[in-house]
Amino acid sequence: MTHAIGALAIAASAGWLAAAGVALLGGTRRVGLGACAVLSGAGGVAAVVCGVLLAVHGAGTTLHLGAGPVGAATFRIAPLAAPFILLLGLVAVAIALYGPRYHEPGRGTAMYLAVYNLALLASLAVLSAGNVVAFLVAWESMALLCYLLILRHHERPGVAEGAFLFIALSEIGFLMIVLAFAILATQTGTLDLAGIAARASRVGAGWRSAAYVLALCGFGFKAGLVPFHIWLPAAHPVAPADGSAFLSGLVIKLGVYGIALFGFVLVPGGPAWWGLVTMGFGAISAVLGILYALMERDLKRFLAYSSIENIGIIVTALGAGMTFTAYGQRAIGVFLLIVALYHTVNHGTYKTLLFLEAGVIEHTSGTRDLDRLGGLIRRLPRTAVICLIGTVAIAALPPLNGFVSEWMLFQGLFQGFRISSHLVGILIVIAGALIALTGGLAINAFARAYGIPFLGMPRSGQAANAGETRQPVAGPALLAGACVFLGIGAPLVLTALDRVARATTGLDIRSELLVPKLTVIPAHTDFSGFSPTYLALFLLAITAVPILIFLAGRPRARSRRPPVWDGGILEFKPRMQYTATTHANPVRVTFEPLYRPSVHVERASDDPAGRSGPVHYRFQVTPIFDRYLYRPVIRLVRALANLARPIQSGDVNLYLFYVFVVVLIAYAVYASN
Amino acid sequence: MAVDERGLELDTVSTELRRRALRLFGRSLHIRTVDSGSCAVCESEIRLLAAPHYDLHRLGFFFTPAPRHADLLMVTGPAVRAADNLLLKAYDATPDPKAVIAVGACALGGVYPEDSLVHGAIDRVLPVDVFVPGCPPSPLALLQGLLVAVGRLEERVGALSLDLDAGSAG
Amino acid sequence: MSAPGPPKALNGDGASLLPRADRIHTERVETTRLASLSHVLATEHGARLADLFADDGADGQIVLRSVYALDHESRYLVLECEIDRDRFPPLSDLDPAAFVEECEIYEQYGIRPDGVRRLNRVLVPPHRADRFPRLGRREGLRLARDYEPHVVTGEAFEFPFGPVRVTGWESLYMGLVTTGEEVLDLYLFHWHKHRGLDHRLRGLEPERATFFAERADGLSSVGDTLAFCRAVEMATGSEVPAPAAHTRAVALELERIYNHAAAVAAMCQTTGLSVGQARSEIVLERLLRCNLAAFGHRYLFGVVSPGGVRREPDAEEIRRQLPGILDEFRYVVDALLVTNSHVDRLESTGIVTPGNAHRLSLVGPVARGSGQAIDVRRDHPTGPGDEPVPVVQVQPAGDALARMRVMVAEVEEAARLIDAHLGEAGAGSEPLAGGGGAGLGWAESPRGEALAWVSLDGDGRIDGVRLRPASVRNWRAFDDAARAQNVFTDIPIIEASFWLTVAGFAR
Amino acid sequence: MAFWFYRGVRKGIATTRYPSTVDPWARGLPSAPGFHAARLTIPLVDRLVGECPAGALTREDQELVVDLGRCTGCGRCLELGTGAVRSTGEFLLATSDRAALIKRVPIRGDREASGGG
Repeated sequence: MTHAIGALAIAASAGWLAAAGVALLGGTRRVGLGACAVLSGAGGVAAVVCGVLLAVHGAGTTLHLGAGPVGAATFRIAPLAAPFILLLGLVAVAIALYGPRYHEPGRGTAMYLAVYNLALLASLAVLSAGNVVAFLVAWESMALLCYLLILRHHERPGVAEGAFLFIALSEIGFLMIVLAFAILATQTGTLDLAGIAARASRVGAGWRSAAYVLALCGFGFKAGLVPFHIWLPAAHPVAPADGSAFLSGLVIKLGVYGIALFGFVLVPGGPAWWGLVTMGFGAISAVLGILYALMERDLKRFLAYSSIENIGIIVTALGAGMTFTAYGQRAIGVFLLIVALYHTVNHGTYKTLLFLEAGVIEHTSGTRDLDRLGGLIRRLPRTAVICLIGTVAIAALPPLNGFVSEWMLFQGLFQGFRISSHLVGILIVIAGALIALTGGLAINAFARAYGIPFLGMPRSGQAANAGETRQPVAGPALLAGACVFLGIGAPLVLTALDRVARATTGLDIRSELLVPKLTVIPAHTDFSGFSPTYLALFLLAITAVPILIFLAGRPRARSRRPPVWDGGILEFKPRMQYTATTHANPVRVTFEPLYRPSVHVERASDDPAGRSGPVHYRFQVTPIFDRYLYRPVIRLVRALANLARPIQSGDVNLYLFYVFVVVLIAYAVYASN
Repeated sequence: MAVDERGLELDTVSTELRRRALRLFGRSLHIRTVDSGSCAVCESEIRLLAAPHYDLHRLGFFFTPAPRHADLLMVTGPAVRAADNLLLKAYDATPDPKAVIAVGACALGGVYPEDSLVHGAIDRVLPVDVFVPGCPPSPLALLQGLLVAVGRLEERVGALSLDLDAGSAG
Repeated sequence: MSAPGPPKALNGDGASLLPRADRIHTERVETTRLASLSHVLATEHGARLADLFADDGADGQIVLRSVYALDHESRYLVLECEIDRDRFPPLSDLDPAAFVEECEIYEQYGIRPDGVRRLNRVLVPPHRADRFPRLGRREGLRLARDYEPHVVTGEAFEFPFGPVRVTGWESLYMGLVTTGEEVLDLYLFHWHKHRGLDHRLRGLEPERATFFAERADGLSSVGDTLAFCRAVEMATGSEVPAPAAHTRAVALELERIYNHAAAVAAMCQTTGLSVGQARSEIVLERLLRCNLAAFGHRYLFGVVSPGGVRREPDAEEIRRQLPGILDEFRYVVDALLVTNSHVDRLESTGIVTPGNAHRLSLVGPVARGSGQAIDVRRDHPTGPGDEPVPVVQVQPAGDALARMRVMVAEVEEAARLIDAHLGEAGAGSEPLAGGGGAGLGWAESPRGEALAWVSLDGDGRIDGVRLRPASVRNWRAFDDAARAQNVFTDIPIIEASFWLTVAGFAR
Repeated sequence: MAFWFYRGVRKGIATTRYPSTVDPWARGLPSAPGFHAARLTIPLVDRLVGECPAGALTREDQELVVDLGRCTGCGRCLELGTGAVRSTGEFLLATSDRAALIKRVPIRGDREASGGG
């Protein structure tokens, strides 16, 4: 079995490598795109199977590859990576199905697809890295390749800025990750991850904490935790649709993987405050993510903020799990780890779906601005159905996957009372309350994000002329199917995740997770429980009742369908519909101190004569992290750089003089010893 | 038979049928008012129907804001052509069976002759079931119109003779 | 204003051009001087632009008339200006109060103010513009698409309300431009109710025309008809017998009382105080019955006629019924003013600032609720000379509550006036002196100053007429009031507190 | 709110008893005009027709045709035709039959005058 897992991983890598090559050679022709997609998809299938086997088998495998300058690169596929590898494969397959119809053949596309397939490979390398060097090299390659992905349309406005923000924050994060690994490597004296994990308990508490906090922040940059999140809304909209899908569906999950790796594998059993800090980051990210999402008019920026929210939910689960573990509630701790992994897969599935469909909407109607869309349900019916599934899933409505994982998260958090410390218990319940607020706002946000573009009348000519012939369907449809399976098939998924958790933490909670087989319970038999499968059946049944009644009792007399009553106006104008902003207006008013909105109104009637005419209303949220956190830092760096400017004259003789002085000082210091 | 601008035939044949159906509404009939260019006085009298002195609820009539929920349209004004749209839309939006009451002398052709601004009478635009004359019709006359519309009161005008000498001369 | 005599601008040598007794002065001015004159009038003489309208004779010569009220001198000043081109000097640049009238002139005569500003659609419906009869007698009038478009951009939307609205309220389209709660702007379309009365009255004899003038705005029928009849009387130089003048005053005050009671009832309806609404509607109904008993019509139609009155009041009935009704009204109002749920909704709702009220030349309770002491009964008396002068009720706040307080105080004042007039009121009508001429008439209708301008041809038939009910003036402040930091649900309250009619605006 | 209730109760019932009985105040309402056929002459009718601003009166040969739907109850015909025209007091004129509102009154004044003479 382990050999099969290794072979599949190698097959996936080979597939993606080959796909990159084919893309480079044949990406200028449609056939080349197809071939590349087939190879990439095959690699994805291999990765999916690899992930499933890994989870089911519950044990990893190790590969040694040649010797590098700092030692051999070891690759070890551990069970913790199983959900991530599965997700990687799923995203790869969906994008492979989607890509050929989305991209036009050409040099840019050829380069892009090559980079993308290499990025898949690099991601797999991150997930299967066995030692520090392999991990760091893979991580940095992944980051650089993603940077290139974002730069696909570098000539367009905003792309360079978005990509720069991505790479800049990624590098800061990378620095922290390097430091975290450096601390562990020096303190344990090994570069092998398994070795670090084995000896971590002997490392001093201070070093361990430093390493964990650095890792949390470093991976937080990639995952998009608030306040490290600002690259997401900048980079996502400018990348191609499948690139954004890959970024949100998978790349940010690598940050989650990193946090889980440190928190549960490399330095497990940390003190409670690690968990509380992690949970705090998560809960705040979740609330702020969805609050900013609600104010967003750009569909892809909206989805990016929603990703921040979901990462927040996942990290809350991880942090709460660590806290429970620290207080001896290991079963709930493991349960919450399972929840985090489950939600990771779920979010990867539906967010990829939504980003891919956002690409379809942008292609067919030429805009991502919600206030220029509308009525797409008539023009893009297939997209509408698939998007509806994704939206219901991400809004955490039963019976789809988002509901199951969020329900489980709440069940975990609400058991805060089992912790001996009242303060910590209350903190956990507060996190639960914040996540509940997030859930409520998310329903609002996704009702808006689905309702505004799909329902009503088109708000622009482009939206009115949209059509979906020759638009990709299979990729998003596959993901929609996955959403349904992950929801209704929750018991199966949980069984697999339980094996992953058992292999990672050494505790099997299957008997406190599934009774009897189809009912999910939250690690304690006396708390609560529900069965996603029966719920789905029940929902289907109660939906069938009104349909049957309607069919049976259909009126025999001819009925008349007059137009909607509009008060007798001459014509109904698209501008008489709720806009995206007005839909979120109650939230905006409630959270005004947070948004600090700047409002700009121009209207003909400001002329004091009883005149009426055009009205223009613009509303902007103050980006508080950008303005009050990053700008001051940037200003400070600039000021320091300015201070250093006098010594940078550009004169070669002066620089030689500097060298001379430094050498002199070095000698002096050496001599004094 | 009135024909509207879209060529839709507004059938007057089934008027009797509709009246019989309205009778079935018995003591729960919902009214929507439409103003097609009145001088605001008919509106004032209609508003007073709901006031304590007349209290049309005791007779089972109710005002409703949406024609979708209405059984009966009370139309005032001389059917200004600029208001065709709202008149026809309101009529269209009212579910069958329905009735139209033309309220006031304007609505019956009394004040404004037909010209390029007004139709001059409601029955040139919509099939009217009950006519309530008066400028304005007093709330009592309006109540009578409503009761006549649902067949709960016999109309009196048929038997009325304006020839004051008729009795003695005959 | 202390200085009597004509404005200096009109009269270079400073000599008195018109005797103090003249209540109207008409002056022909050159097009080029119009703008500077109106500037001087507004700034130096405190003149209020009461109306602006055009008229064209059979020869097609368009004459622009601007009517200024010199309230402190008890005079109206009519500036007549012959327009030779398709353009005329834009008065609204100096005096915003002229804007709606400029739009009307453009719609009816095809001439527009100079400048690049676009105009608003007032009475010509967009979907029937080509088949629409206009006042202008010029053939082949075609309007350019010179209207300001009503487009909403950015993140707001237009919430369509109407034209078919609340039961028993007139057809009026309100486009509420909103972000969900606050009202950013308000589009009002009145044209659903335009019956072309100015158009219809042409060629009629004044007596017959009165029948239509009564129906321009049925709820201020007496005020509007009185203004019209006075214009006719001035045009023909007729005098009204003193008893008839007193009767007119009685009818006018009765109309004011029932309208203000109706406004109070409407305010209760819009603040959701059903009990208060029912109680004030009882008062309203009793007032209407009192009207019926006094004059034979619930809304006082057919009382005023050119040259006098057609009916005399039943003084007995008024004295018998009115005090009791007013007692009940006071009782209701006292209760209303201590009902917090009512007062709180009215307070600081729909504020019209004194500055705006002045700038837009508002009239009636709306102006008086914003600190403008304007009342043509006091400022431009017309009666036989011995009539009691009303005390003008003013409130400074400019909100809906201020308007309600003004109305309530005016009911008391009206009752006092009725009492004073009733003793001398009687029937009587002088036949109109024949012949042509032009005249301006005014009256303080319940909604404020109603104006009418009439020109009669040689046979005594109407050649040109301009009816300007008070609603025409005051609607223009409505969107301002609605916009001032109000939310959606305040709009009906503001509408009730303005208590205007669409019929009066669209006529 | 309680004092509103108390005040309302104290005032008693204001509601009309219509349709059981017609309120006495309503007798003063403008109502349909009635005509003494015997006192109508063609010149008088023509003057009445000319005077009616609502166009409710027309003459068809020897008959005065009154359209009660158009009548606004303004009372001009009552003033003009003193003796021949007076109010009928009937104001409850609602009908489902538009034609029922059109009344014909024979003009008998001339005939009787000529017959008598």
